[in-house]
Amino acid sequence: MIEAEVTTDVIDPTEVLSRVGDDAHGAALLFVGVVRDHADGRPVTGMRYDAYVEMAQPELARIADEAAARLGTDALVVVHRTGELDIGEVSVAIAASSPHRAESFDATRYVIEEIKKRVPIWKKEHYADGRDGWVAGVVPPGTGLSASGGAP
Amino acid sequence: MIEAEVTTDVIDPTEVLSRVGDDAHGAALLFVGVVRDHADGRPVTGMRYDAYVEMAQPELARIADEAAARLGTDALVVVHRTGELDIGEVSVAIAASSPHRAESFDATRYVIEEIKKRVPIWKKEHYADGRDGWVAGVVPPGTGLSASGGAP
Amino acid sequence: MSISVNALFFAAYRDLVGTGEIAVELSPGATVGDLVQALRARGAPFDGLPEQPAVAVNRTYAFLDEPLAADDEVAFIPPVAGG
Amino acid sequence: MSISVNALFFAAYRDLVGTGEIAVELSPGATVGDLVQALRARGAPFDGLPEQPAVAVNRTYAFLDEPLAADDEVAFIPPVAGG
Repeated sequence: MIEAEVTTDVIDPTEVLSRVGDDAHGAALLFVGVVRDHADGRPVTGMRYDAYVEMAQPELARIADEAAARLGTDALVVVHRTGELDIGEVSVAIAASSPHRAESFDATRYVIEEIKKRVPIWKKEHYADGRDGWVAGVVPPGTGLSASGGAP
Repeated sequence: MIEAEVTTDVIDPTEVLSRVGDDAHGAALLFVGVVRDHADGRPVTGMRYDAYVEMAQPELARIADEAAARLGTDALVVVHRTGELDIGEVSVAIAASSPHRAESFDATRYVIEEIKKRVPIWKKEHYADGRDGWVAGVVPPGTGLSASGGAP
Repeated sequence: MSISVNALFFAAYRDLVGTGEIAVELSPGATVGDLVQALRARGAPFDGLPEQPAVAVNRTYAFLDEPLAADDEVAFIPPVAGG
Repeated sequence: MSISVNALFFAAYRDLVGTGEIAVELSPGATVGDLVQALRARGAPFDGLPEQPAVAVNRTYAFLDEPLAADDEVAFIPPVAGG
């Protein structure tokens, strides 16, 4: 069971974890990403997550499918939230379970790393001084000049 | 906050996770070890965990302290259960949180790997055919012939 | 004869151009790179877009030499920062 | 003059020797290895213990050449399998 969601609803990590697990599985892993109160030493009061939802949703599903196929887990759920989040609120939860622990660790880690590289989601930090700013991100692979390196 | 426990009580992973986390932490990780219904293809109906509790408890605490010191997290909780467990029951839960995700992943993984190498806990599998057997384990480091390799 | 494509802007790019979506007329056979050039040629604020932005065409990442067809959805994707 | 140490047996070793704990008299200056030899010399079931078992002395893992003192707690530790 592989599930991927982009949602504006509050994420309950326990509920996400409860969706994986199986009598044949000896390990389960839950990763929780949370809005923290600082960024590079600067106090942060909240975060806005924007997404290109129509693309973020299938991209997240693709990542989950890749993790399952490459890393050998058939129980993986990833939920990413968008909208305005307060400090301590959950932005992303990823749960996996597997017969042995390595697959769950690897699959969960793969999903969060790929999210950060490829899923069209952006965040704007709200600073304590009233300003805000987009968080510096990562240019997704498969974009820019063509693979052959020629000019467009 | 670093906590390590060996307990005969049922483990609630959500409660373990709730003990970590901090406004300055952007990541939390929860590993859950569960009794599974098979071992090397043989059906298993339950598992008994025995421990040398007076040593397992401090050894678990040492592992947690090492994870904190080496891998840079100051929020780590590990709880290991002993006694008779049914399929699907939680044998161990490890939670960590940290400003960034790498520390939580690394600390959690370190703790489960070291538990399996060093903590004096043993498990006896109950098979579907009514037999049972001790699970093959790992010889802890720092034992056997002396470090110099001489005979005792 | 020209084709019309839909350009979408997100996050910092949306803040920059002041809108999330505009239709752009291009010559048949135009590529993503041609679309970028056409937009930047409009001057401010569009000339603030990068010369080689990341884009997705119809919700799949694409290189700048990708040819466009009528009604394609071309999203300008600032560096992503999910998680 | 002799010293008495407490030998503890867990898991498979406990099943083997049929008890969790016995007191053993040893000569002063005896090592963990001497304790193992003394136990195995008792014959069955103690000769089923390994010649070089893992042990912990006073709840810390120890090599077989570790010298013992009166009232030491020497645990025979089968290969561990926690988690």
